Amino acid sequence: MDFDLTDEQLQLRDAVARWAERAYTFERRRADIAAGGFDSGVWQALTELGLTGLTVPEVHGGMGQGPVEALVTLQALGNALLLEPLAAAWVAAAMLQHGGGSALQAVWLPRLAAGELVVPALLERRSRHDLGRVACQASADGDHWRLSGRKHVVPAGDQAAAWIVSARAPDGLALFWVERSAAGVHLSPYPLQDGSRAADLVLEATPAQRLPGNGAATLQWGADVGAALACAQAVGVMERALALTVDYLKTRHQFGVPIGSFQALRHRAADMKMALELARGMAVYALLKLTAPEAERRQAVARAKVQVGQSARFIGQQAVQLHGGIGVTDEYAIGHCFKTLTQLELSWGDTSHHLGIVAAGMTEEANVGA
Amino acid sequence: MDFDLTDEQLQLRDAVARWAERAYTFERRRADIAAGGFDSGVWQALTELGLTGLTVPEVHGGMGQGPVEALVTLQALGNALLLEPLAAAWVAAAMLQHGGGSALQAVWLPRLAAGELVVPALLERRSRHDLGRVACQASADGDHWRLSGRKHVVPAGDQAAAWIVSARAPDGLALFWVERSAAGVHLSPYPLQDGSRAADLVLEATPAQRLPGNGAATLQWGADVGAALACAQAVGVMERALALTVDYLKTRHQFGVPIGSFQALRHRAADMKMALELARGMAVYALLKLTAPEAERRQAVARAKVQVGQSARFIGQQAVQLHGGIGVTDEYAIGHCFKTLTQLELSWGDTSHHLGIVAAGMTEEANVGA
Amino acid sequence: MELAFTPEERAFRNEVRAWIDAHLDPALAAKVLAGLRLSKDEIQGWARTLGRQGWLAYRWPRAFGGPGWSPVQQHLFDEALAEAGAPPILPFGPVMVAPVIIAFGTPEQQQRFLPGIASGDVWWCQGYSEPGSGSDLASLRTRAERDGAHYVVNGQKTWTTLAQHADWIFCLVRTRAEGKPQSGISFLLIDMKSPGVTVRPIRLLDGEYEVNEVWFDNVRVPVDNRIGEENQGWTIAKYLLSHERANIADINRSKRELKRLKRLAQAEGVWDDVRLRDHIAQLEVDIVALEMLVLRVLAAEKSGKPALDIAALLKIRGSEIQQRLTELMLLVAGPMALPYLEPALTGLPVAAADAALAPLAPRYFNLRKTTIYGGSNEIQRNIVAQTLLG
Amino acid sequence: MELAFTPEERAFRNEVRAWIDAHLDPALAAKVLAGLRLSKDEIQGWARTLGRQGWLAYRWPRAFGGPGWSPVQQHLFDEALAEAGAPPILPFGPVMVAPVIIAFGTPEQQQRFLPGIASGDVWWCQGYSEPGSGSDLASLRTRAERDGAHYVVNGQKTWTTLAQHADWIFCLVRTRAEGKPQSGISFLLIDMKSPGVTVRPIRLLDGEYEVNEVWFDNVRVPVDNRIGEENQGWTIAKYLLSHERANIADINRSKRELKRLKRLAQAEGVWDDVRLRDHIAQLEVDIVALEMLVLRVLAAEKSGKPALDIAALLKIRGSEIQQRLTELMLLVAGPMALPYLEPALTGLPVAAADAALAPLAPRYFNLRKTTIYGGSNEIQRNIVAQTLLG
Repeated sequence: MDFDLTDEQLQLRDAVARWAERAYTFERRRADIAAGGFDSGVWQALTELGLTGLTVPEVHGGMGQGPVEALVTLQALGNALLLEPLAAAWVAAAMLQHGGGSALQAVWLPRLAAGELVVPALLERRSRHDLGRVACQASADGDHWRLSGRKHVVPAGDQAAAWIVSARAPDGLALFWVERSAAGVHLSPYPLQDGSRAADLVLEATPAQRLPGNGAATLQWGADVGAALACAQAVGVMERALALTVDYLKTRHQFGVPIGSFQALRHRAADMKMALELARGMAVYALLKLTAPEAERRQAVARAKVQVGQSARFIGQQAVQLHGGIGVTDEYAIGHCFKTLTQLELSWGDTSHHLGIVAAGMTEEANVGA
Repeated sequence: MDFDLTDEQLQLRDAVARWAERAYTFERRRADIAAGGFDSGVWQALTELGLTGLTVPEVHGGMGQGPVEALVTLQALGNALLLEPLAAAWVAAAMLQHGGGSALQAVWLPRLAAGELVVPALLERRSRHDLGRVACQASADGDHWRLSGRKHVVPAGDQAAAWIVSARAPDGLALFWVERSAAGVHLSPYPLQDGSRAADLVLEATPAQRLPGNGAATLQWGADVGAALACAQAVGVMERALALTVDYLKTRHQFGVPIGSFQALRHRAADMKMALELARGMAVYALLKLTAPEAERRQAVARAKVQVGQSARFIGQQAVQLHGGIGVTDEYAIGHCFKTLTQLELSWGDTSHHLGIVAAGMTEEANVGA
Repeated sequence: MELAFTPEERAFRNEVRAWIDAHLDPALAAKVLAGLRLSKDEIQGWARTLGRQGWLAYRWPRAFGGPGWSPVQQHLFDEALAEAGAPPILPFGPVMVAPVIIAFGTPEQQQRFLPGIASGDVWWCQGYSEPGSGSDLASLRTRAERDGAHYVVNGQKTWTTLAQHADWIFCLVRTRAEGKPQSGISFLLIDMKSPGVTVRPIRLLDGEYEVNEVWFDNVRVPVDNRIGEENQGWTIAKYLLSHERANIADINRSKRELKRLKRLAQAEGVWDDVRLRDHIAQLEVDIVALEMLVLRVLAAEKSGKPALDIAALLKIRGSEIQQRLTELMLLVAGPMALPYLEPALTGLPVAAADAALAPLAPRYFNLRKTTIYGGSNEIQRNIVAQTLLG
Repeated sequence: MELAFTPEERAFRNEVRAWIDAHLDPALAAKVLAGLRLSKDEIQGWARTLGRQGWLAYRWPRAFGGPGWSPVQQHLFDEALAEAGAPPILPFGPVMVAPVIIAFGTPEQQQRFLPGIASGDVWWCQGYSEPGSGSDLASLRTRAERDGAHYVVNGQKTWTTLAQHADWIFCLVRTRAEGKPQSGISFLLIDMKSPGVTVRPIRLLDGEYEVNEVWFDNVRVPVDNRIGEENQGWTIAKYLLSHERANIADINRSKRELKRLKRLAQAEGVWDDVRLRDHIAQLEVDIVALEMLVLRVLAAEKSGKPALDIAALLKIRGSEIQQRLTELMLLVAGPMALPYLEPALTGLPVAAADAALAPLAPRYFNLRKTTIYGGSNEIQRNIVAQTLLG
């Protein structure tokens, strides 16, 4: 049992944080939102830092790093309120490595490491938090497949070179690799609530390549990785939100004193600290449990997403409340923290959804160690 | 729409409150607990005040009063932490009037008004909050019935002259009048958590008289009356708990100042006040809705019991917390308020049970007026 | 005790409902019920419709042109408007400044200002908060210096709701620097077209422009525009706060929004999801309990014994429930509520995602204001504690 | 980063488990696991069993007779004891006063007092709180006046846990009236058999006698019984507070109680009740999250960087979870937990109701203390806020 970071991990974290502080300022981020929510210059910088290939094996040109490196990176980028879909790209990479087969992997893993964007396109109008509810149809057409259906909220969907798409094949749920250049692809981009970019993806008899692995298992793997990464990112955002709030409580004066001298507000700040530390521990837990057997992994990720979701909502709401009026403006960072936390809570299964998983999978044991 | 009390109602409330203040002191109550939790002198006094017959029609020797009178009386007695089962006796009276038939009513309603104790005996080992789960068996024996089974937590059960007992007859759930003198009655008395008296009632082929009304309907009526009365009583206890807490916050000094000057504790007191006022309104609501059609009545009572249960738990726990050490002793009234509130929350269906009823019966409308 | 309204009150409500039915554009009501953004014209058009009927001044005494309704009738009117999906009545004119002018204004001021408020023709906004004076309102620094028959006003107000549309603003200004902060404040009406007034809309986190910063740079305001005596402003502000109380819980809108939440849950196929349904059931209980609190306050006013100690509770609970409603709608909609579809927020068509869900997240974000404005809930808890503990 | 314990740590745990298995009377464990009241003999008997193995002093340095275990080993020992249903180790001797004697005592004092603590033969209690000094401990008024080689102690302590069984008490007493309150306090060991010591057990709301009032009436205490310098008591108290931290969250007992809650839900037929199951699931999440917090603190101690800022969080969250466990057990049991069956609380047979459910409500009542004692959770939040905001 050990929660120390190695020197390499510390260096990675600091390098990412330094880049964010220098290059990803609140002003640049604001300009990025106005320009549509995806900045190819930022993506290029992330690529140069090695982050697009962080989890790609070295043999495929990546950095071959694991969950802890992903955790510290996303925490730092969450702190900076990163708009670009690095986490989604990592989920795609994880799914490709899990069920993509060697041919697709050989072609695409190096491209991912080199900064080409591939994202999962899984959400449908009726799926809510259950990604197994898929209406998109897949039919065999010779040795490839054709997909028809509509996917929503695909992260930076119109910027991607390919998508991993879930669809219903005659033999059950399956995953498909769809390239940007394929016929019958229609994209409608829009911003999300946090200012990042997404798109609807409409497929009309679009040619696609089926991932050879078990579709349901790879989908579950992707969902668990996605939820765990959302936890990591949310912890970074919460750190930012608490830091901003503490600063505000110290500097804002009313009735002749800093408002941070009022006990009711002080206790609220203490409760926010509690929420942050509980979430921080559970983000670590989720990431470290990603390598556990599927049932254990799923239960652990669900537990973590419940705690992180609850902490995120509490911290987001209270951070705004303690800021008062400026908390609800677009002009201060705190409102953006709140919106980002809200979005992360609703992504990859919300709190209620994951509590359902915990309840359904509950056994007599609840240990985390050993 | 009008929430004023009439002069008569005000007089009743004041008379009850005056009696409690004079005759039902904390010291007497403590002695009553030590003596087993039922004081026949207190019961006699309640009878003389007309309270045992409060809801009995005048033609049967009662006061013929309605829900509002019951409300103000129980609120005052709740405030005094009354141990004796006046509310349970009223439930029995209500059930007798609802489904007891004229013969039983003619004999027993005058006796109730005169202070004979009859209580419902409905709870079984597996019923939890669902009084329809009845294992007690009833079999016809000529023109009367015989009951076999065990009832738990019967209020002052060993002090009663008769019980209204639920049992399963060949044609379904039915209610029975069982007299103390009947054969095959076994009683095991014990105190409850709040210090009041209760008993297990074991019936072995005990002769009983079947109530002619629809058993399920009368049982539901009794359950709704019981829950509404529990709400009224709980509001009285909560008033006491808040008053004691406010006093304590004003008088207890730490760090050289009254602890009621600390904002975190002040806000807690404000939240307790909120909980009390929400509960107070819902107790009124429940009592006034007792005359509504069954479905509406049931939904209203459930809503009220949810709010009152939540308020009771919050106020009880916080009152103890704000008292610190002396809050957990037997020597101060506040701990008794807490225990009584806990008991009331668990009686006639707990918060979770009633939330289930609200959820199941929910429609698009949620108005209370008109 | 009696829960039901009287037959007369119910008849009144039916009349009001029928009138609204005849006068409210269904398309506009649909926008309101869908939670869409309204234009200035939509809000003011409806105000003028009410004004023509004499109902915009529905809380005024009959002597000043009000309909002379009882508190219960006012409540039933609010309820009928809310359930029909009428655009909100902006309170700044008819509910806030008008009672002040009625109570403290001269007959000339009353004749000059009240008709434009009652007709809905003049748009008012409120100039109280300043960048350094939020919860601590008495510390405000915008100063008005006497110069003959004028005050010269300099300073800045903020969080000024819809000032970008306003014709007039009522302000608290400092007219004396000495003494207790509360004792040097006056209540001034200022024409927004006066030279030196600058308005900057503030973008809120839902992307909407709803509040503003307002600067006063040597703005000349006739002394005749002062309501009440010089330095009496704090008394007037407190009077207004107690007057604002009536509909503070916003119960009628919350009742309507609860229905909307339930319809949404049905439409999204989660009406039978146990967890969400429990959350909705809990909120239904909360709303009924709040309504009982509101009705008790109304009944107390009816019998001439205003339940002042409950007002702060109404604000706290009412605002928490408003927020929870938007939170639950967002949770019911789930990730499909994440697209930020600007055109859909005003009812324009969009190609992607689902336009009907578009207002939910912005509304959730926007409503965080309810526990902050009008005296934050922390300030309200201070007030409740004060009545309990001194 | 690594969640799993090392193979050596797991081997250690297995050894401890095997030893407990061989030494703990199953009937006694069953009482503990059923939440029954334990007698003095049952508690002390087990302490002596541990003492004979050298494990009652399990947190002491090896030089003073401790086993020299790492923080992780201490945690695993706690865990093994909790899960086996061992009676609690009362902390007053081995966990509280012993580290003080080790850190501040003279060699003579160490030789005199430590063996009796390590063996479990001497029962200690803690004399800190006074009727007027709870959260504000430094205001304590029990005074010790020097009279030659003795102090003469007068005053009153309260909330003194299990003082009715105690042989010795360690006290904070006032040895100087002047100056800051903190600077006039000394740390004194007092033999409970001294003339002038009176103990009055206080009945708690669960009917149990667990705490006491202790009066000192001209009690003569040898100066040799003072630990540390005169007026150094506050420093010692603060040292002890930081030492008390380790198991403050009581995570291992909560993990065991969660299992008990689940078994109870199964036995009561509500394991598939959606609402109760959700509450249990939420508590499981809460407990895992608390365990992660505890493990982080342990890991930090292991790498020599104690995470001091987390200690107050452990106390707050740990106590809330302990309370919630008892609350949920009561809710699972429902109205059948209402009978107060005194004999059943110590395992004696009762004719009525259901004896197995009897301890649940008293335990719920009793555990309200956890957010009050050891520095109330309000005080703990003050501490957390202080580290954040100064």
